[in-house]
Amino acid sequence: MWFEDVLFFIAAIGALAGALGVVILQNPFYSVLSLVCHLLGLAVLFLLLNAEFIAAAQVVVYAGAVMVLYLFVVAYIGGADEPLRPESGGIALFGPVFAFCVAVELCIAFIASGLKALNTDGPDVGAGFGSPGAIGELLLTNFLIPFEAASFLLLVAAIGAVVLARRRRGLES
Amino acid sequence: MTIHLSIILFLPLACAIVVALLPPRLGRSAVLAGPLLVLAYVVAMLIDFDPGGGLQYVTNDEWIPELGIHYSLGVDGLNLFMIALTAIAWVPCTLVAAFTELERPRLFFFHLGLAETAVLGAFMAQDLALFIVFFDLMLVPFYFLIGGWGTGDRVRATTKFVIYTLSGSLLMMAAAIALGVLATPDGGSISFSLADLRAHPVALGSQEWIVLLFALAFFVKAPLFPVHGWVPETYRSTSIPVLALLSGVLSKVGVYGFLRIVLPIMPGGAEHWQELFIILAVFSILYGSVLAFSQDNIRVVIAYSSIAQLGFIVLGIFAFADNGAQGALLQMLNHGLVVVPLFLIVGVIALRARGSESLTELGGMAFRAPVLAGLFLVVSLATLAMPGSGNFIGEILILFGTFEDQFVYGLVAAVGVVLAAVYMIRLYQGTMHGRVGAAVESREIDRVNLAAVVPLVAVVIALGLYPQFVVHRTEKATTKALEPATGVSVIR
Amino acid sequence: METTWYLVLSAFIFAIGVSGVISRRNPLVVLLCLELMLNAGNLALVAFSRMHGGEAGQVFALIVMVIAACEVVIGLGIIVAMYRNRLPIDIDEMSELRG
Amino acid sequence: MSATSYGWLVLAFPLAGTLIIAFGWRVLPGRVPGWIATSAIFLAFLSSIGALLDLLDRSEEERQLVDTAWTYASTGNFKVGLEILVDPLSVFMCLVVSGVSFLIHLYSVAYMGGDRGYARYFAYLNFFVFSMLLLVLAGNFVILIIGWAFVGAASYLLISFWYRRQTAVAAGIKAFVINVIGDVGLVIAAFLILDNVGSLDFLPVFQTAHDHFATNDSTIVWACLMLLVGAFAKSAQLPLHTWLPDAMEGPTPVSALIHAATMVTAGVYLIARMHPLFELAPTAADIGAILGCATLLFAGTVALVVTDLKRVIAYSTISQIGYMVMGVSMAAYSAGLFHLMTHAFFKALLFMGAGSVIGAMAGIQDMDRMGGFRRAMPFTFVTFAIGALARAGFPGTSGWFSKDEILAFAFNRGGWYAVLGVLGYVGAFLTAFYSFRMVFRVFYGNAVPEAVELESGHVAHGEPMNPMTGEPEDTDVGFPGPEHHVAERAWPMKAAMGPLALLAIVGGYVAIPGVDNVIANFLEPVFADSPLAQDEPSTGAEWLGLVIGGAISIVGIGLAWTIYLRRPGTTARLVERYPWAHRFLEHKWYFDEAYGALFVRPFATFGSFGRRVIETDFVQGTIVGGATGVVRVSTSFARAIQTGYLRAYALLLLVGVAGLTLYFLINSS
Repeated sequence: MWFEDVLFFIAAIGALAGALGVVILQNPFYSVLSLVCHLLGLAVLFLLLNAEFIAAAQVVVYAGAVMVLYLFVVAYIGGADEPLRPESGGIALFGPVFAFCVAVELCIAFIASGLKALNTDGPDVGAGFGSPGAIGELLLTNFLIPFEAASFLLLVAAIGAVVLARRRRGLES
Repeated sequence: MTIHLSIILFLPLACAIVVALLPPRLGRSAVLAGPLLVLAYVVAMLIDFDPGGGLQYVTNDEWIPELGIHYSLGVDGLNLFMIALTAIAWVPCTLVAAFTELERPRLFFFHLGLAETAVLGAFMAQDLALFIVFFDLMLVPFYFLIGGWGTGDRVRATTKFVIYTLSGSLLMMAAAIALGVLATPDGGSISFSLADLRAHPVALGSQEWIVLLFALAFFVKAPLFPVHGWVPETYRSTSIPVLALLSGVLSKVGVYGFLRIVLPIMPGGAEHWQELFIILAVFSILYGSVLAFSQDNIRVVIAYSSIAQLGFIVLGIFAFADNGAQGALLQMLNHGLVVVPLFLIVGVIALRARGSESLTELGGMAFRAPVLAGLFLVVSLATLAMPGSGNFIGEILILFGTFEDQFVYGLVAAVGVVLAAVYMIRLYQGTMHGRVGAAVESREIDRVNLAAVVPLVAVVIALGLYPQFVVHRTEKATTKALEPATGVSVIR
Repeated sequence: METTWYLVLSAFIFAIGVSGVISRRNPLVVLLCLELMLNAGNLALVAFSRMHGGEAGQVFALIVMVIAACEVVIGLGIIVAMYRNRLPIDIDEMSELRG
Repeated sequence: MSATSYGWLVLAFPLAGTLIIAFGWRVLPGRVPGWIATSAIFLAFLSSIGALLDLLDRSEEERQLVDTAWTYASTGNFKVGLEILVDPLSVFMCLVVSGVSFLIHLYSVAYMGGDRGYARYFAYLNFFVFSMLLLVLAGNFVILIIGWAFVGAASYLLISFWYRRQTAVAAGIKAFVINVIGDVGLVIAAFLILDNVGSLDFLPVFQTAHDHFATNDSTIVWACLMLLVGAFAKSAQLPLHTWLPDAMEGPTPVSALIHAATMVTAGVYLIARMHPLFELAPTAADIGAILGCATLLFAGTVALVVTDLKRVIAYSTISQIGYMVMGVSMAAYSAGLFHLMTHAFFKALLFMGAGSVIGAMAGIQDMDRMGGFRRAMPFTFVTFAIGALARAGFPGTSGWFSKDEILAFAFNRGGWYAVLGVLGYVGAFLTAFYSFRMVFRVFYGNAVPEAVELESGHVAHGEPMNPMTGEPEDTDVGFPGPEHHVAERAWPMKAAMGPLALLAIVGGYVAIPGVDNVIANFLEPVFADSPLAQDEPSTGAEWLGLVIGGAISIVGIGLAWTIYLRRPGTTARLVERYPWAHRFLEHKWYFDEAYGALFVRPFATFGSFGRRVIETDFVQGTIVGGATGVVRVSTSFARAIQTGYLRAYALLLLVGVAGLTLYFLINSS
């Protein structure tokens, strides 16, 4: 299965590079594009994990719709470059350090701990695993209430966004 | 006739919710309905009550079975008259408030109704956890009533009030949980029911610190020296009807807790701290009295006088003598019954003196307001425990109980009786007699306040004529509550 | 591939997202970094789902995506509102919650 | 009807009068309240006579009747009923109280006629009589204390009746507080008795006291001393006497009724009532006798220099009650009560006369401003002189018989009691002297303008002003204004003074040694259990005492005549010669000043110390400060964390996550 291994490493490097790009690039426009790259990498990883539906949703909803929204906003407000004023030290320095600590800790937990189950590929799964049909059945049976709640959440978010971003009379005079 | 305590308990709240939902004008005239209904029901209970019986009208349902918490209510001689006091006191205070111009009146009366339910609940509860729930619930409406409708520096006053009472009751809650856990027999299930707690006393060492925490909460509520720091400011900036309830009824919940919880359940712990509490009580009597006659603001005078009076009550309880506890119980009722009209009269006086409550600016009101002066006189004399009032029987029983084993403390407390005469007569003369004060526009008491004060004064006089009505109904329960504690002191 | 690989990758992406949230001041980029952290979580979920051979983890991931979308919408809405009100687009400027 | 029914009626009539006037003050016109009150007391007097007749019908052993209306309070060993005891002693007191009260009510109807607080006055006055009767009829300690405190309250109300006067208000609070001290004394005594005897009812206590106490047992001595505190507070004996002179701030009839004739003698009644206890505690009784004797001398000396007409009579009252207290403490019960009765007659009469003079002087009470009223007010002069003679113990008057009976008892007891008797005669000399000092200064000498005006048929009017401070009065409250009366004009006043003058003379004839002894015989059943009381002086000794007493009285009157009429100006020379003595007496032996320094000042200091130091530093500073300090420090820490920077919050979160993870890592390995 060397093909899958190679694909994993390529996709993983792509995702990592995309993520780093998001954080490091100064121009928000490039950050967004970098994120798209990262998302595509992730989609490949999802496919490798037999999650076809999630991979598709990732590409269509995330990399497609959501990122377009980002781009619109960046274009609207003009992606002004940071920094507007010099960094105040402390936090900006400690942030990455602590983040690295967390990553190391997690790695130690995953690799060096006795969690033996992690060292497997998992059981063989049938063809239907992760297909839209299987996910859909789960959503309408076991996870009906979270599903409905999620739909309401989306509705509320949509209305909220409209309310937040609409023009207010009097405020802009 | 069957009396359902749950109905009495939740009637005020239900009525308050209904009133809050009615349109303002309609709601305003309906606010009295709740307290009046409760009063009528409580009077029926008073008539129906069997003086010889134990706990009556018991309601006992499981509430949170995993934690052994019951929804358990009951009435015996200990709380019968406390419930009556609550029911009686709420009517005139609501009446006076209903005819006062208030902002957000519906919210005010909702809080007032909630407060009545909470106080009644604390008095009726036969489960420690339920008691604590209601004890803390009382704080909520009073927090809003003081902070929302007070005068002057009410934010500071409310903050102090809340910090004091909350820290007291949180400590008490911790102590109560510890008590419940420690009292659980091996292999048995936990229960906060007072009867169960009484059946399984905890070890003496634990009792000692648990009693101390309980006492702290109760002393703050009472209030007693030295945890009375919240009193002067809160009394100064609370509106009159709320203040009357705060001082008349709320202060009794704490001392009631001693008789209901501390003495029967933790007699050993109570006995351990007896000396200290008696000293605190006696010092409170002297200190409150002396400060009461060196104050200028009439509310603060009454505030310190309350400290002295509550000192008497605590003294009676911790004398560990039947007479003392009996007197303390009687005095709890009496003090409530005189303080409520006292504060209502203070409100009337302030109204007639352009809001001034300073003794130096008051005086000479009796001439144009003889009825007010007469009512004030009766109430003042009752407050200073004039023989012939119910307060006198309460105080003489307290003193007799104290003399039995603690003669010297009793003598010191007797000095407090004399000092009470000094500050009450000073208060009466300072407002009613002497030269007409600078701020006084002397007018007679108005009809609303008259209707509020006269029935209370009538009850005070009736108690003076026939205190046996109370004594007879409470005797059995007090003896029973005191039994464990006196037993301990006999053994020692 | 063993599940461990996916998890380690997920941890790194998460850490990168965290460092971005902490060190960047442009709210747009902060939102992007939040997306990174959510995606790291998603990756772990899906990996575990594969490891256990059940699809429940995938459903969780789907719900997380929904939540991410909601968050993005609201966040962008706020940013647009800030822009409209001529407020500086800098999260350090919004410190009214200081105690 | 039995005697107890009459007893309840005695209480019911004044109470009904009080209630009718108190609730009907708005509708009762003119003098109607006065007449209602007077008739209520008259009915009470008739009921007392009914009780007397009923008692006389019974055999001597059955003359102690108890009746309970209802259980007042009963718990444990504390069992108290609303209970009256009708026996010769209480009926005797009822007769004196209601009789004298009736006459003083009658006097007041006219005297207070012009006062704006007319109805209030009579409501208070009726309430007082009710309380006093409750006190004397009480059947147990608690009811006694209730009556005891009620008379104190009524006295307070009447002292500060003219409540716009600062001096009246101050006098009121003083009287009330000292009375409460007395109440507390009684409460403590009641406890000591309940604790040892197990009952609070009089009869069981008296009958079984000797089973529970040995003679001079310390408990019973303390109980009796506490009773004495009560008695002395009420009867204005040393050292609790300071309120009585100040109580003269009340209207004059009040002084006559409460502060001379009835209430202040309650202490004497108390000691007589409690005689079985006092005989078990001779030490306490002796202390009572000595203090009584000291009081009579002290008050007699002060009365020599006071110039305020009413206060002279007040000090004389203190002095006379000293005689009574001394008497009943020495077991001369019937003699003491006899003097109580005659004193009520002549002292009420003197106050009425003084009221008449003060009315004629338009409110001025200073004797220095008076003089020559003899011709202007002949009726007042005659009655006042009779009262003064009786008080001085002039042979043939009632005071002569009663006072000397007490002193004869003292000599009969012998030992150091004889010293008390001698001092009693010294006091009698002082009494005779200052009595006629008053008569000569007020009624003799050159007529002052007011007297001249009155002779021409016109009553003097002046601006009402406070006789103590000279401030103008606030007439809103009352004070007999232009309408005021003097005794010569209003028939009710004359009708009250006439009978009293008669009684002041003939009142003594009920107990002429060797001839009759009505009072002692009637009271016999009450004191039958007392061995000391049976040891009466012989008739011959009593007559010897009467002769000595009469002589001393005549000498005293003669001295007064010499000093004030034959050689006016003697007193001024004496004052010049011994200024320190005069100053000492004028300041009333500095009692007020001493109490101010000993009690009032320390409490006031402690009060302001408490307010300034304890409240602010300890309660607010240490306790509140400590509690809020903890809260403040912790909140300021919490506030420091709340920077408002989103990234700082995120960093904190991250630190937490890293820490937690580390914790689990370490724990799991």
